[in-house]
Amino acid sequence: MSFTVEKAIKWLEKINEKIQENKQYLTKLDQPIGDGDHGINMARGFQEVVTIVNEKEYDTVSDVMKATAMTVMSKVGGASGPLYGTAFLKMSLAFKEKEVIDDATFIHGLEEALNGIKQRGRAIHGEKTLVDVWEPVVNKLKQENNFQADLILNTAKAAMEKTKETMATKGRAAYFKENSIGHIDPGSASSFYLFEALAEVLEEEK
Amino acid sequence: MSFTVEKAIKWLEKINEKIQENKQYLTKLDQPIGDGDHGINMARGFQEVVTIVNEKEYDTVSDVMKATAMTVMSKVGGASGPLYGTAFLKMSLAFKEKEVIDDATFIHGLEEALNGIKQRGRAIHGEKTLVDVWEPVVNKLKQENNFQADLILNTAKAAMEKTKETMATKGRAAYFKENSIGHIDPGSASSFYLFEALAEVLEEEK
Amino acid sequence: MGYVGIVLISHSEKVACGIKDIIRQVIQDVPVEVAGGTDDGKIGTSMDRISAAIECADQNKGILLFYDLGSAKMNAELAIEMSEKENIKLAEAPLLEGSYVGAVESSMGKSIAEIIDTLNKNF
Amino acid sequence: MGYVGIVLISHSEKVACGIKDIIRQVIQDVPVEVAGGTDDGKIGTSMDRISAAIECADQNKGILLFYDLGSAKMNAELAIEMSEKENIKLAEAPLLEGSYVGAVESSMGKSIAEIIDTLNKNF
Ligand SMILES: Nc1ncnc2c1ncn2[C@@H]1O[C@H](COP(=O)(O)OP(=O)(O)O)[C@@H](O)[C@H]1O
Ligand SMILES: Nc1ncnc2c1ncn2[C@@H]1O[C@H](COP(=O)(O)OP(=O)(O)O)[C@@H](O)[C@H]1O
Ligand SMILES: [Mg+2]
Ligand SMILES: [Mg+2]
Ligand SMILES: [Mg+2]
Ligand SMILES: [Mg+2]
Repeated sequence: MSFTVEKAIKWLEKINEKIQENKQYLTKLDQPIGDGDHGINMARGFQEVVTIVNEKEYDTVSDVMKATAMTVMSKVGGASGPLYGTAFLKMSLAFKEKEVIDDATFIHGLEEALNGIKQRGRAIHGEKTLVDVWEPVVNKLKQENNFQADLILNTAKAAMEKTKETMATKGRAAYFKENSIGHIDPGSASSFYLFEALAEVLEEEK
Repeated sequence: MSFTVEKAIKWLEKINEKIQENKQYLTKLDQPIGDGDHGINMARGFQEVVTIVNEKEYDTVSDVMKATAMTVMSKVGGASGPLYGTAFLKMSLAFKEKEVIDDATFIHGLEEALNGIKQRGRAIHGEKTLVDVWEPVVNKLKQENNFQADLILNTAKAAMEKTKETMATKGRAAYFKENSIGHIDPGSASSFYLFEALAEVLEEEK
Repeated sequence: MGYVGIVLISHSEKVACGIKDIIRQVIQDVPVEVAGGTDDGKIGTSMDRISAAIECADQNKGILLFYDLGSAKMNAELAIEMSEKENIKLAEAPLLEGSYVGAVESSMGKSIAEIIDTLNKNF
Repeated sequence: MGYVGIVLISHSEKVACGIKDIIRQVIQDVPVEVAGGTDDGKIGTSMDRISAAIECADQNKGILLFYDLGSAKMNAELAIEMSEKENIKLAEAPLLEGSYVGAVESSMGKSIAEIIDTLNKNF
C-alpha cells in the first residue's frame, strides 16, 4: 500500500471514533490500577486531533503526524500524552521527505514510534504498558514485511489481553505491585484501538 | 531563693515584654538565615501565655509551667514552638510535687529543659541553635550551684553573641551552610531574653 | 477492620490539600487527613492541627504521619507524644512521593509495619 | 547575572503554588515558576504549562525542573526537548524538599551544576 495524507487522516478519525466510543471503558480500566483518567485523557486529545487535521490542508503524511504529535502532547495530559505524542513525532520524522510511504517505510515509522515510546517511558516489553502491544505488532509487521489487516488486529488483540496476566513495573499501576495482576493495562487497550483503526483503514483499501 | 508561682508569672511576663519589644529585631535576625517569622511566632505565643497564666489561679509552679508549655506548643508555630514548649514541659515535670523550689531544684529544672530541647531538636552545642545559649547558662549555674543575676545575664549574652561566628547545622539556617556565619541565631536571641528576664526576677528579689 | 490512616503535615495548607487531591484521584477508601499551615492559615505548622488530623485518620489500624520541613517533624513528634493512641508512626520519606506510596499500600490492606518497610525500600 | 530558575511541576496546582509560598517566605529573589495541574485545572500535568514556566523562570543562568510523579517527568523531558534553551535540567529529588534546597542554593548564587551536586548529596 501507499500511505497517503487521506489515509492518515482516516486513521486518526477512526482512532478517535473508537476512543470516544470506549471512553468509559478505558477510564474503567484505569480505575483499579491507576487514577481513572485514561479514557478522559485520550478522548480529549484525539477529539482535538481530528479537529486540527481537518482544519488545515496538509501536503505530507509527515505534517499530519507532526500536527497530531503536537496536539496529543498538549491536550492528552497524563502519561499517555508524552508517550503517544512521542510516537507520532517519531513517525513524522521517519516520514519526512518521503515522496511515497510504502509498506517498508510505514513499518519503519511504527518501529521508530515504538522506540520513542520505550525511550520516553524507560519501559521495555513485559512491564504492563502500551509497549506490550506496540512491540509485538511492530515485530510481526517487520517479520512479514507487509501489511495485513488481520495480522495487525489479531496480534494487537492478543497482546493487549496478555497484559492482564502481567505485573506492572512502570507507570501508576506499578504502585499496586502484585495487585496490578488481573487487570488489562489501559494504555494497551487504547493502543489496541489505534491498531484496530489501522487494520480497518487497510481493509477498506481492498 | 525560692521560686514561687508569683515569681514564675513575673518571669513569664518579663519574657513577654522583652519579646514584644524586640519582635521586629527577632524577625530581622530570622530573615537572612531563616523565614523571618521568629519574632512573630514568639510574640504570638508569649502574649497568649501571659493571658493564660493571669486568667486562672495556679497552686504550683509546676502547673504554671505546664500551662505555659501547652500554650507555647499550640500558639508559637515554627520550630521554636515545640522547642520552648518541650522546655517548659520538662520544667513542669521537674517541679512536680515539690513543695519548695529552691536553687538546686530550679537549676535541675533548667537542666531538664535543656535536655528536652536537645532531644526534641536532635541538636548539640555548637549547631547555631538555642542550645548554644541554654547549655552554657545551665552549666554555669550547675557549677556555681546558686543563682546570681549577673552570672546568668553575662553568660547568656556572651553565648548568644558567639552564635554569630558559628555555622548552622540544624534548623532552617542549616540550608544556608557557610552563608549562615556572621548572623546571630534568632532562637539564641529569644533565649537570651528568657534568661535576661530570669536575671531581672532574681535582681528584684534582693 | 479499617485502613492505616495517612496524615499530611506541611508548612502550607495548599500543599497538604493538593496532595490529598492527588491521592484521592486514585485512592478513595483510605483516611487521608491534612494538617497544613498554622492555626491562622499562615505558612508554618501547628501541633493542634496535627493532633486533630490524627484523631480523624484513626481506623484502629495505625496512623502514618508524613511531614515536609524541620519544625513539621518536631510538631509531629509532640503530637504523637501527646496523643493517647498507640501505633502512630512518623514516616521518614518525602511528603508527596512518600504519602502517595503510603496511601496506595494502605488501600491494599497493608499494615503500618509493611508500609514503613516499603517506604524504606523506596526512599 | 541572575539566578538559576526553579520550576515546580506537580499533578496539583495547589501543591505547586503552596510550595512556591513556602519558598517565598524564605527566598524572594530567585525566579520560582509553577506548572501544576492540566490545562483545564484538573489533576495531571501539562507540557504547555511546563514550557511556559520554563520561559518565565529564565534569567540566563540555567533552569532546574522539579517534578512529582511519573507523567510529570515525561512531560518535563518533552518540554526540555521542545525548548530552544540550553542548560535546563531535571532534578532527581523530591519535589517539595528538593526544590526548597534548590531555591536556597540558587539564592546564594550557586550554578546549576553546584545545585545538582548538593541535591545529589542530600537525596
Ligand atoms: N513509564 C511508562 N512507560 C510506558 N508506558 C507507560 C508508562 N507510564 C504509563 N504508561 C502507560 O500509560 C497508561 C496510563 O495513561 P494515563 O492514564 O493517560 O496517564 P496517567 O497514568 O498519568 O494518569 C498506562 O496504562 C501505560 O500503558
Ligand atoms: N533542630 C533544632 N534544634 C534546636 N533548635 C532549633 C532547631 N531548629 C530550629 N531551632 C531554633 O529555632 C529557631 C527558629 O525558630 P522559628 O523561626 O520560630 O521557627 P522556624 O525555623 O520553623 O520558622 C532557630 O533560630 C533555632 O534557634
Ligand atoms: Mg491515568
Ligand atoms: Mg492521570
Ligand atoms: Mg523562622
Ligand atoms: Mg517558620
